[in-house]
Amino acid sequence: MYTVGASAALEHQGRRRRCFGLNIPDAEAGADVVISRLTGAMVLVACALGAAVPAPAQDASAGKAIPAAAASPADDGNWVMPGKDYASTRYSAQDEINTGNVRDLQVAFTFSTGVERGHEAPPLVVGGTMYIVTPYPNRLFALDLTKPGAPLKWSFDPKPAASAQGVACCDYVNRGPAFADGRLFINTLDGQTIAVAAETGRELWRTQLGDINKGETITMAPLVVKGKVLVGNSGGEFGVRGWLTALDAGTGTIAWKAYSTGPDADVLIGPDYKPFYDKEKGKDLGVTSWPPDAWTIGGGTVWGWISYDPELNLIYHGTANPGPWNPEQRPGDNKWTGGIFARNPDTGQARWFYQVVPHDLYDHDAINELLLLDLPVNGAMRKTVVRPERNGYLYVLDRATGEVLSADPYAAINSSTGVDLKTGELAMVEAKAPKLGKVVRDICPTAPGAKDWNPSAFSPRTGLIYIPHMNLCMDWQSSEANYIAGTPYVGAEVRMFAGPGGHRGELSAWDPVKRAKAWSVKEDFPLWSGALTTAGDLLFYGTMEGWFKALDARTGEELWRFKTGSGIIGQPIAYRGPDGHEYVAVLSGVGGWAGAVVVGNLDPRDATAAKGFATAVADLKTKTTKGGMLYVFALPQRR
Amino acid sequence: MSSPCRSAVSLAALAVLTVAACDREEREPRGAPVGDSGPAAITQGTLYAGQPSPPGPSHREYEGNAYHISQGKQLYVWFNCGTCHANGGGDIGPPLMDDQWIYGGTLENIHATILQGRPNGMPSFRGKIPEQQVWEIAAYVRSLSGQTPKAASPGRSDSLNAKPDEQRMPREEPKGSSPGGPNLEGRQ
Amino acid sequence: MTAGTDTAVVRRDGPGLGEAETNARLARSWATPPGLWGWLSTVDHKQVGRRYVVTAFTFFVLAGLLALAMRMQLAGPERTLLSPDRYNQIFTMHGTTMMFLFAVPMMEAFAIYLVPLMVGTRAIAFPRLNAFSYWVYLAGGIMLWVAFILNVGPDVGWFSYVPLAGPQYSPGKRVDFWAQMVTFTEVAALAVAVEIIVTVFKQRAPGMSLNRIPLFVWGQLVTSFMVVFAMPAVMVSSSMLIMDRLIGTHFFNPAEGGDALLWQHLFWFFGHPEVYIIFLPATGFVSSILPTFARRPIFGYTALVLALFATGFLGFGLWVHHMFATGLPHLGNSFYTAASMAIAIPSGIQIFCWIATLWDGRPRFATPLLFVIGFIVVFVLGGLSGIMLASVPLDSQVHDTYFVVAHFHYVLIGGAVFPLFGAFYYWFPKFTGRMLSERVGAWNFGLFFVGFNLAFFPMHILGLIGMPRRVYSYPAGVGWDELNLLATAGAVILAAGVATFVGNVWHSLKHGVSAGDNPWGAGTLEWATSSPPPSYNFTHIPVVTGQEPLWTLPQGLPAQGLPVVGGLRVDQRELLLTTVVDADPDLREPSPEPSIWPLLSALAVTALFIGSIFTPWAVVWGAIPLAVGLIGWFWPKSPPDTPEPVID
Amino acid sequence: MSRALRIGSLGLALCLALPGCQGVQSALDPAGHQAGRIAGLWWLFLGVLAVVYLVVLAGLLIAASRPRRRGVLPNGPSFAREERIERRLTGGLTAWAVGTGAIILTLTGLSYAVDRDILGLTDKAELEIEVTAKQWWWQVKYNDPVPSRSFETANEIRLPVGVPVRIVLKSQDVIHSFWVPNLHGKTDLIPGRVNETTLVADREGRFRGQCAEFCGFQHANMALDVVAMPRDRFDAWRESQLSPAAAPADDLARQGQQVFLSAACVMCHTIHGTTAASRVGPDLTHVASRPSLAAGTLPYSKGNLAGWIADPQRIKPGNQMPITSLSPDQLQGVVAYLDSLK
Repeated sequence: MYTVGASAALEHQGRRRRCFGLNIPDAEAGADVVISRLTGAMVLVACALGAAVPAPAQDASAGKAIPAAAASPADDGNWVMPGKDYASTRYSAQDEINTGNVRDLQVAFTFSTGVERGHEAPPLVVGGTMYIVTPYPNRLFALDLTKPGAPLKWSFDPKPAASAQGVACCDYVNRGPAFADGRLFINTLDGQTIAVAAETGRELWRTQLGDINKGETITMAPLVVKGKVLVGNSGGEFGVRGWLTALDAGTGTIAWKAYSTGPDADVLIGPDYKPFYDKEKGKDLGVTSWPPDAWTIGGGTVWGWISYDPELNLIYHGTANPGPWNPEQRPGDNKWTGGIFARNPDTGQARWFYQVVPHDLYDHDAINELLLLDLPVNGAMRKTVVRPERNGYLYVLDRATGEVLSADPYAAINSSTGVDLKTGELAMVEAKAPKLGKVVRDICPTAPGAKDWNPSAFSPRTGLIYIPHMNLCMDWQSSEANYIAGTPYVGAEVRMFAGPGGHRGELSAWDPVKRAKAWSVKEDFPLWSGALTTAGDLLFYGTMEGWFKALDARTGEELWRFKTGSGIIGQPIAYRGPDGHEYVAVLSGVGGWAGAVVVGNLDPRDATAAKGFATAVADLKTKTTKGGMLYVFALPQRR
Repeated sequence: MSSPCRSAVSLAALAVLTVAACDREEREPRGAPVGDSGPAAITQGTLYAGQPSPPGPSHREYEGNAYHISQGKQLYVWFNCGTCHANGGGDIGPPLMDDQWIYGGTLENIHATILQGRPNGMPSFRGKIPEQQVWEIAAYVRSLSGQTPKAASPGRSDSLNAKPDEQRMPREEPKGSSPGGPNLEGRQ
Repeated sequence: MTAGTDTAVVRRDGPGLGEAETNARLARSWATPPGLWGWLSTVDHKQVGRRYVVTAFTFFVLAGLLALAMRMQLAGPERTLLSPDRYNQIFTMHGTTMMFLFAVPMMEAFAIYLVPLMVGTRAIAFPRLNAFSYWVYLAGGIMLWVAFILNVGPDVGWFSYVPLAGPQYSPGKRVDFWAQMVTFTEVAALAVAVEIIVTVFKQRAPGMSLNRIPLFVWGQLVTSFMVVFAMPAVMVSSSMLIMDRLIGTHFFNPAEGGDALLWQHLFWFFGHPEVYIIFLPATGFVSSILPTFARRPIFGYTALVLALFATGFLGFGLWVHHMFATGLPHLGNSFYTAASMAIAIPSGIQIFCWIATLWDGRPRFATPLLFVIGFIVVFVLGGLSGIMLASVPLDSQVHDTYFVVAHFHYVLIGGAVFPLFGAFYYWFPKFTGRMLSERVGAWNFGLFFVGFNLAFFPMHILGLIGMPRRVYSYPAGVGWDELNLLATAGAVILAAGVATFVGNVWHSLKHGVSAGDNPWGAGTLEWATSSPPPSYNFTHIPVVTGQEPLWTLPQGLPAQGLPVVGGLRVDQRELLLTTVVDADPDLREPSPEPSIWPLLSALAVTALFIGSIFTPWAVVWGAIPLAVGLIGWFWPKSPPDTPEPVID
Repeated sequence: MSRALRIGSLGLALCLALPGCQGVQSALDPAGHQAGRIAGLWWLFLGVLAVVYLVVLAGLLIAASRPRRRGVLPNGPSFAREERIERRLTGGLTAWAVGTGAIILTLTGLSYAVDRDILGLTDKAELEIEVTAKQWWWQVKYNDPVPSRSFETANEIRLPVGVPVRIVLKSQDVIHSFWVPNLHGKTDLIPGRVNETTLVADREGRFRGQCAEFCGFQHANMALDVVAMPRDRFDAWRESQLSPAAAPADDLARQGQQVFLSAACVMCHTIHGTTAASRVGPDLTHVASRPSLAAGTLPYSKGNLAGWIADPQRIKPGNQMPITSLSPDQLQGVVAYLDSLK
């Protein structure tokens, strides 16, 4: 057991920066010890680096946002989890590629995945190996970065059930693998979690978690926390019951499973549960806030991002929309859907919960990324979790208590008027509430939200959060949904269109301290790719037409762009290669809900195709085609 | 009154011509049983060993009948066809209003696809949907791409206006791949 | 050609022509060509009127047979004579045919035939339009019935409420045929309404000032104005319906901003006045028959005319009482309660005047008068149950039940069909020159009256004890069985009554007693000419000196003793136009010759309307033959080459 | 006059002699406050208007049959209008018009008064029931502030006696009309609109309601049962409805449940406690506790249930329940299972 008591308070330019004490728990296996030690070391390095990094002068007066230190160790050049670190910053400390030289960026190598569906995953890089997981059929490739051209080291084919394609709501995507202790963990579309030896590609174990006949799939990227693989299901559009489960990383046995609906015992709400708001308190709200039995098919899946604060020993995850979409079929608050849980990773017991969208009206899953940042709020530094929410507000919550510290709109909103910080209630606009058998027009944001799953990035250098998001509005008509197991359970017809201004996508740089946009860049198509920011003060993201772009992280000025073979909906990463140089990698392959019109060859004459998304991006068919290709970029001098 | 009768008769004849095919208007809630649609009745490709087999009989009693197609449209919604295929534009499942038929576009092919399911995600509804309703749904699916007579195809629904209604859909001419070798291009 | 004051001089004879020569020349000028061509191209209002009568009566019999079929189905509980599909088509066809193809056209038929005669003119205004209206009406009726026979009959009620009648819940073309039938008949009705208004305003015989216009003509005039204001509402709504169904508009789609209740408002804005459109001409029948058989001028002429106007205005202010159950605001409902109740006052005044006329007269109980007495007995009961329906609470219980069925059959059969049969017996001699049998007439009345009351009175009770309308079947044991059987029995007797009438007509056409000009000793102008009247109606245009011109003649003088005006051409079709208020001679106006173009135009319209059931392009392509038809119709003719007009 | 009287009295006699007025679906046998007020108004209207009618008939009879003083004139009619008679008749007309107006005014006032009285009940509702009309049955939802205490049933409404109940009326297809004559007049259910009515039962009993607006094929067989019961029994019923469906008790029912869940039944129906949760057809969780089947078409019995499942298109042609091809064994099982869902 290591206790790194580096509780040093470092003074720098009149500003306090703290490296918090990090409590590394008992390691259960030898490999864990190594990792723990490594992590501990990284924390130390991070603290040191944090002190060394010159802070921008303009932030001298105000307090500045920093990542939760315990959750964001120093960059070792690897990229071991999709969010880069437990704080989900997607920030790389590599600075070889910077604003000065980025215009010289070139392709270093490519790799075709052989799959033509939406590639939402980031590659992972551990040591000298890059790991890529494809959309269904969820093949896993290991590329040897030490060799020229990064040849295939091994590949692994989990052979998931083909029928699972029929119950994947929004393309057969996969949002990435996870690495820990020499193991890679992937989820397959047909509901399995599989552990593979990172070195050889040998299957270690596989656990069937979801049942496609109930509509359950798994598309999320697992997160490994303290020897447990955290996995949640997808299928909120199929009347599944959402859950998050922890599997033993070594054996694949289920350690705990927390449902998002139902009795407290199933939700793992016990004596530790201390929510901030009264509306989250009460016995068995997961049952009583639903019509009878509706919670058994009530959604609340956990298909998005999980963050982890080692200091508080809490994981944070969201729960998705309640099912069906038609809200009139499920009167009540529909606990515990559409909210954020803080749980103890060891037991799964809930610590707090905040329901972002009680009685969700618009399919606003609350599963987006959760950035763990320490922020000055009203003069005091607070440990917060920051979430650009689907409903168009950027929420800042106290991550210890679940109190909402602020909620500011970052996109066009007309369906709600704001969040009451005293009660945590979101004030909805009655005129925009869906009504059975009536088309409610011009609702902003849409069902996929102002921003969907595609994660933001945070740069401690600029103090800005880079949010790739959308600018769409929709017409919505509720209809009665029929539950037939294995078929969608939706009850809404939606058609979407460009929001105010006519552009459909936007990348906003948000200053969480000033609670305002620093700058933003408009994009023609909705942004469905993740963002990456680096210490070279660069911001990388991709567009659905296939452009991969580098922007000046401070000004938003576009410095470089490259046209990839297909639209980009993946998550770019940056790593330090075995040769010591910095690389930027991204998967190109259009798809997902936004790209369904291309990958499904949908007919956009039907405004409700792809739940309304197809028509909104009908011209995408003329801009890009299907593909599945890894692009890795580097500066030219290396060659 | 012979001349008025004559005029009445000629007018009537005109009307008869205009409303020809009144099979369209029958409302037989039981639905007529349609012959075998098992594996023997359909092909999924356009390649035949030897001489091409003659096509099976056409089932106008379903796809020429406004009531059956309309029932099919209702069932299409009730049985969640529309949640995968949208209003024909496709979503999880492929679009049904275009000119491509992955597993064949005849009424029998569609009937078989609904009953048997298809490997890449189409669930099997065998035993779940009674025979006559499957025919009705299949007939409606054909109306989505204008394969059924215009006068029998549904008009707009009392709901969100997603697309031109079936009776105004231009008839899509299925391409050479139909009745459909498994042309998996872009489809499940 | 302005008629100088000299032409308006009252005189007995034409300058150079004898009576026989005048008649011969007039007959030549106003002749309809012989043969089929003439039959197709005629513009004679009497021929067209007769066709209207025969056609509308045919539809009456057909719709009556449908009613019998329904009563057979409902004779007992849970009978399976008719499938629900067939039953729904039948009750829809019954209502539609009775309202659109029988009642209104029949009233128009009498107007077309009688109004020119009663106002003393040679022809109806716009005679070609008149012929056109008949062809259009005939085509609409045939279209609907052919569709019905081919199992494409509408099945959503004569009111065709959306969304049931909309594209989603009424697949196929059944409702479209209904909607286009509405367009056909309303085009016809509007045309006739315009003709009647112009005829009454501009073609009255000299001296027939407003206060001398026969009450029948007043009734038809008010009705025509009601048609002009009410019919467009239903044409618009049925066109909206067909557009919703064919080209996907959203007038009635609540999801996309339309409204299902919009249909009801539009439909009843037409539908309620429709009742008065049927009823007011019938009051004209009554006001014509009563004085003749009471042998006394009508009592309360002014009150009756004012009652007509009051009814005509109020009739447009009550439509919401058909919609009390739809959940409209209560204050609004209260207004319509008051308006619906208020219309009882003019009706009450009319009833009083009629009874008073009878009271003070010396009645002769011929068949027409029997039917008028039957009318009062039945109609008053229907009117009183109408007062109940005007009350929101009572309506909430009896609305859409058999009580309402009973009510409106009492009002419509009582208020329109009884007077109509009276009118048949009354004017049959004028139409045909032969009398109907009085003895059979008494049987006809007896069977009709007893059968009617037996059929419809029990329905009041059925409604009160819970039986809703438009059901193809009902369960045993709710207590509706016996009354339904009774109603069916009544329906059979009623049908026997109608059959008696048909038999009477059939027999009398061949073997009836010859009638003479004025068999009843009536006082209005139509009796001042021969039976049936000549193509030119009157040899000389009469001059009117009172409400009943024939009764104001010196005693013992035949109708030919009427004062007349001269100065109209006899070698061409020419009319005398008079001023609106005082009917002073004003203008001489040519009247059109027979033409085939109205028929061809009607056929073009028919093609357009039927085509547009199937494709909106029919409106575009159908406009071409229609344009050709209209160009032919209105092709300017050079003035006739007769330098010396021959006048009478 | 005599004929009309005869007809009137015949009608009344019939009404009283037959089970007519005292019916389960009769507006003249009120069992609720509103229906009572309306029936009272009805008898009042009937009385007043009957007198009016009799006066008219009497006038007509006398006018037609009174002895005449004048002889027949040569040319028929008399043209001489006697001023005296004209004046008298005009006076009569004026009196008649004024009288008619007065009666109309009185009746209108009475109607308003009853209308207001009925509406007064709207605010006093203690219970909310949402009724959704579908072709051709009634979906009935008992709402509760606690969502999990709401439940659904079909084609039956149970009410506690003496408690005003708000009925929220919706439609998802065409226009229907909700009518329980023994309790209240009708209110339409219109797609795109939400209507409300209030019911209160003054006495226990089972009443029949029926759709009163033409709604297609099976408008005739779209009825519902309204059962008014004492508060305690109502509460007990409510609790029982809240529980999920009983688990099948014997092998036959177990087999029936399997058939239900794997055959076409599951595509349309809900049975709480199982995976059947479709909303096309009625909720069957407690189907065996209902008084009737197929929207009041058949009284509930095992035999009727079997007959209904075997061939619903014979009993209710055109209704949305299809003919399923269950084997006799399967049918027996399904019937046994459904019959166990009390």
